Amino acid sequence: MTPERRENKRDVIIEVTTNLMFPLILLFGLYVMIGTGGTGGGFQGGTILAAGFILYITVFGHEKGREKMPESINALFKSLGLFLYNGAGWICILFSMATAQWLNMPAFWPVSDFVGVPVSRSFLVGYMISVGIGLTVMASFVSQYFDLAWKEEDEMGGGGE
Amino acid sequence: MMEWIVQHFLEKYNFWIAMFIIIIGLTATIVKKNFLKKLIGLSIFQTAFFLWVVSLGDVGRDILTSWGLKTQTPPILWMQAAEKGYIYANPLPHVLMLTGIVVSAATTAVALAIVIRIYQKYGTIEEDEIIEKEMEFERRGVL
Amino acid sequence: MNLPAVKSLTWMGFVTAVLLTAISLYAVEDIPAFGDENSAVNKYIKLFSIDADAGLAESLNAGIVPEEIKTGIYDLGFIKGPTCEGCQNENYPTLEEGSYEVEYIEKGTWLGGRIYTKAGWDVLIEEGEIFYNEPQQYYFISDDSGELSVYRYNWPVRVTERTEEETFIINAVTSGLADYRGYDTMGEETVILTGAIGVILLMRRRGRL
Amino acid sequence: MLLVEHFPVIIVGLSMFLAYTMLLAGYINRRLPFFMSLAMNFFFLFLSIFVLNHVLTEGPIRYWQGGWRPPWGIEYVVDAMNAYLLIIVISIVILGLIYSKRNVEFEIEERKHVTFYTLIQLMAAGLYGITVTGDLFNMFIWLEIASLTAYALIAVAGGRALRPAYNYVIMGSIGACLYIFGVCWLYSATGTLNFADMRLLLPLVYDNKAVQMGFAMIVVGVMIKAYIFPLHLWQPDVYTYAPSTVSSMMASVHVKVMFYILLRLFYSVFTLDFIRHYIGLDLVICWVAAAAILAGSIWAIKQRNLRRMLAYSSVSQMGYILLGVGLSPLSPWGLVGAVAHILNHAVGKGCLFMCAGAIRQQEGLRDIRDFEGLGKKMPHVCAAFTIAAFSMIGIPFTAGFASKVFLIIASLDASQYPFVAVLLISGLLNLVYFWRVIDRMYFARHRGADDPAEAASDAPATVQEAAPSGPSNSAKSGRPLPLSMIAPILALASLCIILGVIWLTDIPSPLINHILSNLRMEATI
Repeated sequence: MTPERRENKRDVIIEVTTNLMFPLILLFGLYVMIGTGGTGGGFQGGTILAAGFILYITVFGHEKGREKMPESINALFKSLGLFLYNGAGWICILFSMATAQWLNMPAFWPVSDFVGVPVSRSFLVGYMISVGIGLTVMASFVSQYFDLAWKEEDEMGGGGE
Repeated sequence: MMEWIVQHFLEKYNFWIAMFIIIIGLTATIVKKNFLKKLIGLSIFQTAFFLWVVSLGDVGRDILTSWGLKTQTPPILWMQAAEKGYIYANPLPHVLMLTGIVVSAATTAVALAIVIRIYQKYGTIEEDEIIEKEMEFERRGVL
Repeated sequence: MNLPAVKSLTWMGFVTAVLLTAISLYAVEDIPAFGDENSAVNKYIKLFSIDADAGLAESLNAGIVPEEIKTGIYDLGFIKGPTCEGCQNENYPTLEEGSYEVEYIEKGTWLGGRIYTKAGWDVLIEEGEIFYNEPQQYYFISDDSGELSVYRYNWPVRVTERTEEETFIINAVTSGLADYRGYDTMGEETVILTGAIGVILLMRRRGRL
Repeated sequence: MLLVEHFPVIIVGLSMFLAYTMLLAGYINRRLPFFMSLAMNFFFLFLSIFVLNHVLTEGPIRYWQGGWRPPWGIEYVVDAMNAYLLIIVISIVILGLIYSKRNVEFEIEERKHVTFYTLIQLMAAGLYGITVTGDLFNMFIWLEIASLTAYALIAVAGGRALRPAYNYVIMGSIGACLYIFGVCWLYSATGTLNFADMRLLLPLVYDNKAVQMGFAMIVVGVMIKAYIFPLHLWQPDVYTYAPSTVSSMMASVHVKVMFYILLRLFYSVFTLDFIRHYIGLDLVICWVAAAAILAGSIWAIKQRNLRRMLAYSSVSQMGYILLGVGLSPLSPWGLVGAVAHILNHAVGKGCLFMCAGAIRQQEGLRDIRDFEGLGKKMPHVCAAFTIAAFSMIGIPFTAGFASKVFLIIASLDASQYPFVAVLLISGLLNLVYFWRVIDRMYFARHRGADDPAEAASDAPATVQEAAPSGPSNSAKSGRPLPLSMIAPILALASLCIILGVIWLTDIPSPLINHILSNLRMEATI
């Protein structure tokens, strides 16, 4: 809505700080995502990861943001997270020959009879499902940010129905 | 009278705070004619509601009881909790409302997308002006 | 919505506010108090209470749930097997002898991160789910003066006690989210995906989709 | 465990799995998602028939998600009512998908097809999920999936659809929030979220005021979603401007499933004892329904846009179902009427909305006044429209007749004679507004002289008047309709007649008796 558009000025402080922070934020996001032993969880971790990407996109613009998170990779992550979660449910049914219910996790690991339940269940909940949730949340939020941040001068011309 | 006030208001102040915010949010959702403000009102409504449900799981009413000090702790299980006299908060409201927050975030995203489309189409997000423009478009036969 | 409706929105908002306030004033009486650890949400719900004969307490101390309490529980419908014609209700455990244990708990005991503000007997059900056969807390019979009240434990008691043994996660919120109510969480992730796809459908101008 | 007990979760889980896959498959080929969705929905129909058979012969399916005993975990309960509704939903989704193929190619730009079909599949997944679940909070999740997809699918039409879509977002979100608000009030009183468990615990707290308010909030929330009369404000605009496929699917199954929430909560959670506990509550429901029936019909008469007329007709028809529910504490025939009308209205209204979309696609017509001579240009569609309209009116030996007869029997059985009059008057009003369309289609030649008079009364006094007319001539393909669009329309129209005969015979009575016993009506017909 502003009448004259300001030039995109590059700010060294912001860019350098973002470059420094970006990997750290992602690392922290991964730590929270997998750290179900503490207060972590998939959703929290995924949100932190998405926040890191959104910071990067805000500072460096869409084009460079797309380089970091291409659309195809984003769509893959979105589905992959849910494949991990949903697939765990199917595998539970398949491995137990339809005697266990959907997502009845001890049935997941065929060897759980020998090594005990902890392997399958903590692996599933702590890693497979949490990582699945985290990937989906991250990819969805980043994708929403990409799509909702629109430029007026681009869209007003060709955007009519 | 005093007892009535204590029983209905002071013991349940979490409910009243949440209800106050809920009323603000719901009223804003209905009254405001700006689409974005409506959405903000809806978010306030949902968040206040989550606040109340999470506060339902609180278990720390009596700090001092006859058998000693009792303090609330988050439901992350640790060995010494029972020895030290901590009790766990109820995890189920947190579980439910974590889900609810996600749902409200997704709703907000879709609603924002629709608001942006409306802005691209009509150049405004005030409901009155949009209705006027619709009528004008109709007279001109544009739409 | 049409124009007169828009004009009357202010009144609708006012009416909504008044209505919600009235509802709150009406129903606040039965809302659990803030931080009530014995409320239905946080611990247990009271099913019924019966007069305490001397025999009842003795039989409970001997580890047997007396017939009066059993019939009271069954009358409410908490019974395994056919409760109505053509429907099996497998959700609730039986109270046949040998399928439960009774344990006396003194006032002020901490167990599983919960505090017992009343003395009474815990009825532990032996029979578990398909993959778990640990005894679980199910009913609580409180030892009030003059009468016995029967309670049914709710979610948090069982989960805070059992989550470490059953799911190997010490964070009860995560175990509840990803395990006990894992199906909800999958739906929730699908909601996020739905939101993202909806935004793509409405907003995206370039790219493959 | 028997294999068939896995079928409900396979239907819901696999349809979500399918939706994620469709998104990726769209990168390979844009036409692929449609065919994947269609094939898998046929597979689900196949499974759901087994589910119904199992339910009728062996009793309800109780499925513990993750192997957790229900008060601790989530349970799926499938009894006769669910299985019946599941088959209806899946069949209509399949017919809608077949219809949508060419219709969507016409209405929506090609690059959006992948996400469009993914969202349709997700909406179907949400509807299946609501249908089979046995947990109050789980139901909220599916409710939100079904609603969110609907918001996006409506808004994708662009233009005039945007503002109604936004109103729907706001109203629908308030409705969903009220639902979950009510659920949490019930939860605060009982501490459980499972249907069966809550049914057992609620009699202990019938006089709890939180339970009463929870009931009221859930009812109001679901009433917004199912557009019962005073809360239907978002609906006519949405149905008028949404893509044809979406509005036909929403009018036929989306709203039925939303209403099913109310039905399930009435009978399986609160039970009729709760309704009887508050004297007069059932009659309040009946009078709300009667108001909905009459108001919807009268508004429908005022409309000139075909789809808006059908939308108001839907408001009135939802009143029929609510009337059946309201009469059921007094007479089991009320529930029979409601259950029958869920199917009959899904079939009939789906057919009518598909016809409206087809007319708009081939001839570009939306206004009823421009329909002259349509019977010759589009004979199949107009014939199907006439049959479905007869079903809505309740001409004997069509589907709508049966449900009306059941409702009239219920009113007589319950000695509530005013509702007999309401039903008869409503039939008359239905006749008025549907005959107007049929008259234009087939016999319009001698009506040409009326046009100046009607045109003179056109001058829009308010927006309410002006909005319906819309653009009378929009984009049209002009080509004859493809078979893939006519076939579902004719299938639904023939179903209207077949069902009309079947309902009057003894064939559905085992199913109805199972539904009555599963919903604890303690009566048979």
